[in-house]
Amino acid sequence: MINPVLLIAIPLLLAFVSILYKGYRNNLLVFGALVNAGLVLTLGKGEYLIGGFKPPFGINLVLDDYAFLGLLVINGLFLLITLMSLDKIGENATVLLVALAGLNGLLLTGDLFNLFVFLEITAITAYILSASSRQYQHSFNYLVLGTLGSGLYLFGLILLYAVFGSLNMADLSLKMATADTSQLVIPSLLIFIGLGVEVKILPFNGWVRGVYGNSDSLVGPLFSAVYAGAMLLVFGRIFAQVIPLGAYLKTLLLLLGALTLIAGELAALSKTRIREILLYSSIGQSGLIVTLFLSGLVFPAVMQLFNNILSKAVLFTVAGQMADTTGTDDAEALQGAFARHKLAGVAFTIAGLSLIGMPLFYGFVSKINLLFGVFSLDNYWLPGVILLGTVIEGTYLIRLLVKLWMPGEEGLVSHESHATKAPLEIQRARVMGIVVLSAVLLVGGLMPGMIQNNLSESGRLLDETTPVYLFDLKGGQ
Amino acid sequence: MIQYAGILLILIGIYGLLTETNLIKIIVSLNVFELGLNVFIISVGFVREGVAPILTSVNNHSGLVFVDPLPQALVLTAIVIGLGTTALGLAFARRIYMKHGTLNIEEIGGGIND
Amino acid sequence: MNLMNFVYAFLLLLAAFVFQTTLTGINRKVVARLQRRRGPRFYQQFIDIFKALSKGSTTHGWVFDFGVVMALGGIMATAIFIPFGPLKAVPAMDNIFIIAYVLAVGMLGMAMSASGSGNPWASIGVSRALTNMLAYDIPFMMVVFGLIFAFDTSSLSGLAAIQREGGFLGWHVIRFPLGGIVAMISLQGMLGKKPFDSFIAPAEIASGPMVEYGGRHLGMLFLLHEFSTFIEVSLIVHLFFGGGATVAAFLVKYALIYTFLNIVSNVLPRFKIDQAVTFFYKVPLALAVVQTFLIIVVGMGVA
Amino acid sequence: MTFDILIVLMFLGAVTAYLVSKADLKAGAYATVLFSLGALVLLLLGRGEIGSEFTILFMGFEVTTIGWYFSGVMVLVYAMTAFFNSYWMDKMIYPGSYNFLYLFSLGGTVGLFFAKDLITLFIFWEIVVWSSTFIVPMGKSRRAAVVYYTISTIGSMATLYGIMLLHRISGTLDIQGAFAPLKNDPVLATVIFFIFIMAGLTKIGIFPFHIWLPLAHGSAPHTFSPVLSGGLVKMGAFIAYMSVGILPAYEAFKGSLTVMGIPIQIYALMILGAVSIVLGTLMAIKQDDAKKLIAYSSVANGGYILIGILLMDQLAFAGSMMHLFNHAIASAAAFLAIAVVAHRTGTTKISELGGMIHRMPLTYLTYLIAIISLAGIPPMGGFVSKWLIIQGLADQGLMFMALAAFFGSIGSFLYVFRPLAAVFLGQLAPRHEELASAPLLMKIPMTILMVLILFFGVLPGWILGIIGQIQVAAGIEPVMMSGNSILAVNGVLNTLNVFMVFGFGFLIALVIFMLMQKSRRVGLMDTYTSAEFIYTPELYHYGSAFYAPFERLYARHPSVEDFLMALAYKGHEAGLMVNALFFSHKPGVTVFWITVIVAVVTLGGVGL
Repeated sequence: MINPVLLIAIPLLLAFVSILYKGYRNNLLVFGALVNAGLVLTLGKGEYLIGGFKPPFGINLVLDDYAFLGLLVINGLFLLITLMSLDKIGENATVLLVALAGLNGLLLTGDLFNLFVFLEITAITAYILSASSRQYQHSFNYLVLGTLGSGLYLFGLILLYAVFGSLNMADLSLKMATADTSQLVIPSLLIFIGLGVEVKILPFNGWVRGVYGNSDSLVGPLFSAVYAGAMLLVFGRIFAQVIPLGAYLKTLLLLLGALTLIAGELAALSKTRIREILLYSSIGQSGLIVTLFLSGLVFPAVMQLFNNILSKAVLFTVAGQMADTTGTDDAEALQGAFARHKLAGVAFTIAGLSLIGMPLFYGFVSKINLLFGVFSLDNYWLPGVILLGTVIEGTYLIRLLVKLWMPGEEGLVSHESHATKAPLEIQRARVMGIVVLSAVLLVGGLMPGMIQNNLSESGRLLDETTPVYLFDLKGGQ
Repeated sequence: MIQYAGILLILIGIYGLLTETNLIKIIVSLNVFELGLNVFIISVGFVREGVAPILTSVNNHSGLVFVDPLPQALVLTAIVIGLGTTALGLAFARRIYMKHGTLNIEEIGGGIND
Repeated sequence: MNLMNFVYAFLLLLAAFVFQTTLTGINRKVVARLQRRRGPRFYQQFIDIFKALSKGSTTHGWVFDFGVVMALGGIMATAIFIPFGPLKAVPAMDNIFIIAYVLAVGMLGMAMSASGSGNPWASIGVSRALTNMLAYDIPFMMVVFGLIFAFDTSSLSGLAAIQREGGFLGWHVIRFPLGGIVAMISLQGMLGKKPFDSFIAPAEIASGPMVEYGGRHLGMLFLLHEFSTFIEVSLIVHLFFGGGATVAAFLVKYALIYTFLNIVSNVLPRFKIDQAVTFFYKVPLALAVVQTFLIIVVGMGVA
Repeated sequence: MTFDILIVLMFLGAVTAYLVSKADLKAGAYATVLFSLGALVLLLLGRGEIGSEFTILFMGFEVTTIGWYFSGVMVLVYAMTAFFNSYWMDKMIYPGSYNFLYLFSLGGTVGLFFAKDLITLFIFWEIVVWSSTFIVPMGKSRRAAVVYYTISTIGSMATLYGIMLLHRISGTLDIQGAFAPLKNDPVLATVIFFIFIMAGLTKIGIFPFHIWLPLAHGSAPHTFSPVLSGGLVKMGAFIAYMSVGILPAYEAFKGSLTVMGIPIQIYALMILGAVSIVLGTLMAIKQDDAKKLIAYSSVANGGYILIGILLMDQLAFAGSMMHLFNHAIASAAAFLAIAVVAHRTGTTKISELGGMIHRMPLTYLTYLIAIISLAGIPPMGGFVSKWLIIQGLADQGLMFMALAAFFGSIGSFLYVFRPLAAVFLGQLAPRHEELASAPLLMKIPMTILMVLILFFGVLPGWILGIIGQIQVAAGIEPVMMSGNSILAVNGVLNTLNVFMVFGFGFLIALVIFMLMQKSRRVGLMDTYTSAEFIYTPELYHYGSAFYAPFERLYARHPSVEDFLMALAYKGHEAGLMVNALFFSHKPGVTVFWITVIVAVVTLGGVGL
């Protein structure tokens, strides 16, 4: 059995090596990503001690289905995105290796403080990567907010420690289960805000617009898919599995999540720059996923999370590429851009439709499942909010897709001659990458059983009561 | 009592973050915030009359009250991380100054064309 | 439907034509007397029609001809459905909705032919005629709707028979006076009499739809006019004045009503087309809705 | 076996058509003809298999009579329209994708009607929505596609909510079983009824969701407007039928307040239907674009269909079911005729055309017969169905519905006549002198549709027989036929007799016409002109503002479209507000919000 700590150690080691052998940085990065992706497949589930102390005293890595699934997708996406955008990496290879280590650590750790450390490592790499846009004020903003957020997280964590005397997640969750929830309000809130900065919950996410809005075809998909995915999974780990929320705080946080969903989608509706539309859509999706996690619907949340990050990887790659090569990502200026880039356009379209939750694509499977989940809680306002979000999201995404596919003025038949003259180019590697990703979304939608059974296994382990709409059965259960 | 000092520092730090427009001062505020946090963490582990949790030839009997060593360990880590972020923040501040010629955040602008 | 039906239908058509054309002639005289003139001979209308039919004419293309044939054909088909007093050429086909819609075939044919002439005056006339129809038909149909609901039949002869059961007082015009008023006003509109004749008035837009016609086309339109008058007035006689137990009773009622309307027409000025619409939607429609409401909800007047 | 082949074949056909289009565009268009005709043949062959069940992937299907009927209507419209596709291949920006999406949406519609469970229904529903959403913007407007998509999605998301709620209540997704618990719970039934029918209302284009029809139908590619108007709109009727017939609404609302014997819930929707009729008619009258005009007429006809379905009785329901078919083929025929005009002249603006009859008589005839049916004039199919609906209304005494129905009926004479007069009749502009008539492949479907419209107007027995079966399956009394007579409560309609009498009248008129002196043929400009000299045919043509005096009466009407657009703009503004409130490059803004949240939660927590 391979110790999953290698997933953290190998990229970290390679990061140091890459400083020494600058000429081989990119090779080392690809190697590290490949090794990690390969290693994930061979991992055995279980708990692994670090340093020989047994929990709750020592630090342990927990590799359950949840973590395994997260590792699989995050490492896979990391590899794919690196391969797609090798030309964009430049000096960031070392940073990316550290980031990979940090991300894996986030998903694996079973200790709250250890999580803080990985959070900071990952965040620092994110600050550095965000600076590749040369818009330092946004990186600075991100840095201040990120640091403040993790400070608040640390604050909440230490309050928990002061009350319960433990930092081990499993141990804490046992102790907190019987605790008076009013004791938990402040620490939970602080932890929520701390993670909220990273997972883009509404009033804490002021940095997102500057950072995502200026991202290129490497940083964009990396942030919106890999980082966002890992952070949301961490959020789910903490709030769905460790910290029990009292009714008061739960209601407030649910409202905040729902607010994030609607506000994010509305903001996206009002934008015309593609990356801005997408970043607000990411915010909205985060709100949705957070809401699901807070409701205790781990399995649907994870499904929706994967749908979101797989789609966003495609969308941000194309959007970043547009901005990189044409200098603008305004939808108006780029109308008809897909007329000359059909394959990329098809991948973009599939990702967009999957994000909306259209049938035949994976997003539909996750949408149906999450609705089943929410209804099973006898919650009748939340699905309304979610569906409203879907309507708004569909509107701006379809508007965007139509704009990018069909050039032409109102009142005139759409014709290629109206298409943008901007020198848009999409490298073959990127096209192949996004085609692979969209194919995954398509297969997941056509044969949901295949992916779903793997998912549901972990979903069941996490939460026996979450209903699962099994597409294998005729017409579901 | 010491935890109140910590909380006060945290609040001062947040006040600084809210009001300061100078990048350097923002970083200083952030540091004050972290400092307060660290002080608070230490205070959590503090036990009145407690001794350092090290078994020595003097302190080796079961009647002893130790202070909690864990928060101290945590603070060490936090300080290191804080140092890293401060350094990075200063580096950003320098780059911003080179690009915009000012450290005042009001004068920099959003950089997003809307 | 067998051959006898068609022969019967043809005879009834002929009777309707002779009767209505005579009546038109008589009315020309009545109107003349109103205006202190002597007026033409009572058979002048026959002379006009046959003269027009026998004269040469011009045509503007096949749709110009086809429309006229379709119009006259449609109107004659409608006239066949109308019970001639107690006589019916085709059994069980005097359904009011069928008649209302078959009537439209003729209208459409005429409109098509007129527009096919290429003369914009004709198109303007058609546009006014159709607008006029939208105005008068809805109050009328509303009243009819109430009657059908009240007596569970949409057959003209059926509705007429029900009225005759109560003698003179059983007439719908007595039992449903509001409906009767609406129907009379609408009939004025249907017939294109003043004050609702702005679509066809010679002084307004060169006769409107008729502007291009001459010779046999015009003659056929004269015929069409006689038949459509027959249909429209018969409708009212059957719906509100007890129809006719005998042919004679029917014809007398018919003649009186037609003459009355003609006299009314000749003392009134003319509405502009939008004024006509506003009028119909303000007064008759409101009355019709009240009447129908009384019938359906209150049951007033329904024995 | 036939039906699973049918559904799969359509999706395979979509891919095939795309691949063939890559090799040769025309061939790809012909592939759409072949596949949609194949679907028609399969449907007709498979009539004996009604009642069978099958599964494809994870989706369950059941063949019902009503499903068979609806998909028959749909496939017929698709197949007829497909003949036109080849002529637009070189004008379309993505002809291959058009062919693909054309058959793809056909597959979606066919599958929809055979769905056995609600999720399958929803899957196919959404497939149709997104595949047609991408065809619409290939035409004249991108905005139309977005409005179409948004309105459709508002409906389908509401319905999805209803589906989920049903599943929560009944524990099953099977269409028959899911509605079962509602019979005894009027409150719940009311909620589900209004939520579930939303997709239907938006798709039919019932007020206030009608705004997408003129936009999308009016600006979609000319070859897709017939499908949108004749076909896809009818999907909404299916959902409406489910909400009333399968729920079953009348049983569930037994204890409710009633208006003329109709439960108030259903009556409320009927009012919407009536408003749609009036509004569609008024708007159609003032349109200058022929396609928009027919689109608004679809709004009005959708109102009839909805009212009839909601009545769920012997007559109006049968009329509504038949009207669905009649309107589908008549509206498709009208759109196709306009498409021919657009193909030859490049415009659909009524005021820019005129005298087309002299260049394309068959197209004119198609349009004429289509509009006669649309206006409900005998001897066409539309007459039979409208007659049934009005008989049903009279039977129930629904006077306000009847008022709307009469207004719509007579108003339809006005609006259908307008393109007839101004596009096909009147003066022929000199620039159109040299136009050719419709190409052969266009003539085929137009002729077929003409024959069908006339045939089912004269002999509606076959179709009413099927409708009778549908009614029996829905548990209501079937429409009665005796020979060629339709027996309604208040009267009898013998369509064959009507046709024969009409023929007799026509014959007499023809004889009179023939017997008289021959006429001299003169040109169109040789007319009465008040002794003016005229030289410019275009100027001597009455085409624009046709009903100006009438239009003036409601020129300043309140517009629900403006209201909805204002609402959308409010959403836009809210988005900008979010952007301005929370997003900045200054950390202080976010820190402020963090302090606010901490303060609110803490103080709120203290208060507890």
